Amino acid sequence: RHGKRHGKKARLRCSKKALHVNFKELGWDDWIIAPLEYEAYHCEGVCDFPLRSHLEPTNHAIIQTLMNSMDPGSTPPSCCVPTKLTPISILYTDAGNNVVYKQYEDMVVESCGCR
Amino acid sequence: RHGKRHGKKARLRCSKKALHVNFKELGWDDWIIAPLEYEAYHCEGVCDFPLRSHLEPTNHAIIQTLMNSMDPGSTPPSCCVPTKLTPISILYTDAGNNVVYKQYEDMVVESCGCR
Amino acid sequence: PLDSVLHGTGMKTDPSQKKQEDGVTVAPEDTLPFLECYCSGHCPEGAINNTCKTNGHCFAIIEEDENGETTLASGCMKYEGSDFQCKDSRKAQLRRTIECCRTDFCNRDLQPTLPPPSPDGLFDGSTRW
Repeated sequence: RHGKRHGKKARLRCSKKALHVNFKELGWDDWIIAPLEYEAYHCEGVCDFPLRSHLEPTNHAIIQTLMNSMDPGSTPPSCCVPTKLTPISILYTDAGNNVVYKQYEDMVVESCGCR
Repeated sequence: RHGKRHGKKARLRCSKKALHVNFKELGWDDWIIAPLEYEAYHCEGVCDFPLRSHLEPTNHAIIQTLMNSMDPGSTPPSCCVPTKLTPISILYTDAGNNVVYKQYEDMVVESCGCR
Repeated sequence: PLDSVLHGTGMKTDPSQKKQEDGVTVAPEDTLPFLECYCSGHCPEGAINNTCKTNGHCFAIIEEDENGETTLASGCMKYEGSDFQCKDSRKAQLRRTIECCRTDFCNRDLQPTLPPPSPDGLFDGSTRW
């Protein structure tokens, strides 16, 4: 039976997870006007052999994953990180008390991969 | 005193470490002619606040690091991964028994960062 | 486009975004002069005389770890994200204060102080520019 693990929880493989960012909770509602919260997502999970194509592994990540499977103690696995990110725009008050609308790059995870 | 920790080993921050790859040990000397080993390096260490400029953090990595410092249990830290990689060329015998000299991209870590 | 709408309401797009003659907006971080800062605690590989370079800010940070040990460290912070890192979060679990500045080696003499522990265990970290 493909992919079924006998009773043991299947190890969580590298994938995109929720990460809700609340600027008010960060204490930034004294300078950020809007948005006061947004969904940033984050990447989490195991990068194990073989690294699937949707994880867009580099050759180095593939070699490191092989070395880790040979000797986990000496080489860490490759890491699950964002591979594509998108911007959001934020309306805020700057140090000179001007209201500014600025696009912040790389704020939202689009996809995750092993690097 | 700047940067001094009183006696305790400073936490290992994200940096480039050695990773010596031996194709013979991987059992690949049956198709790889040369090189039979090379230094690939790997990235390892903590990505903690504030993320220094040489770690080239994305805005998302900075936000995630801040969320982790607010609640380590709910948000993992950003991860120390290669940010610049370089190729190596390999001489090998292909399936048709031809000798081929090919450049493999992203085989050697040039620099590490937090993502 | 959005810019002209915003102009109409007295709001500005990011002032540091410079428009070249041919109308191409130059990303702010590409036009910023490089700064030299004092670094300790975690300097970049190959740093000479505890010096690092950045297009963003120099910083100094004092932080207390889980065992109550304090460390003062300093270094370079990239322009991108410095809005967030220099503001830090008052809700960080460990007590810390970061200070940022933008002239050569301005962080050498910064002496940030730890925020007072707040009663509910969360620290009212303060940040200063």
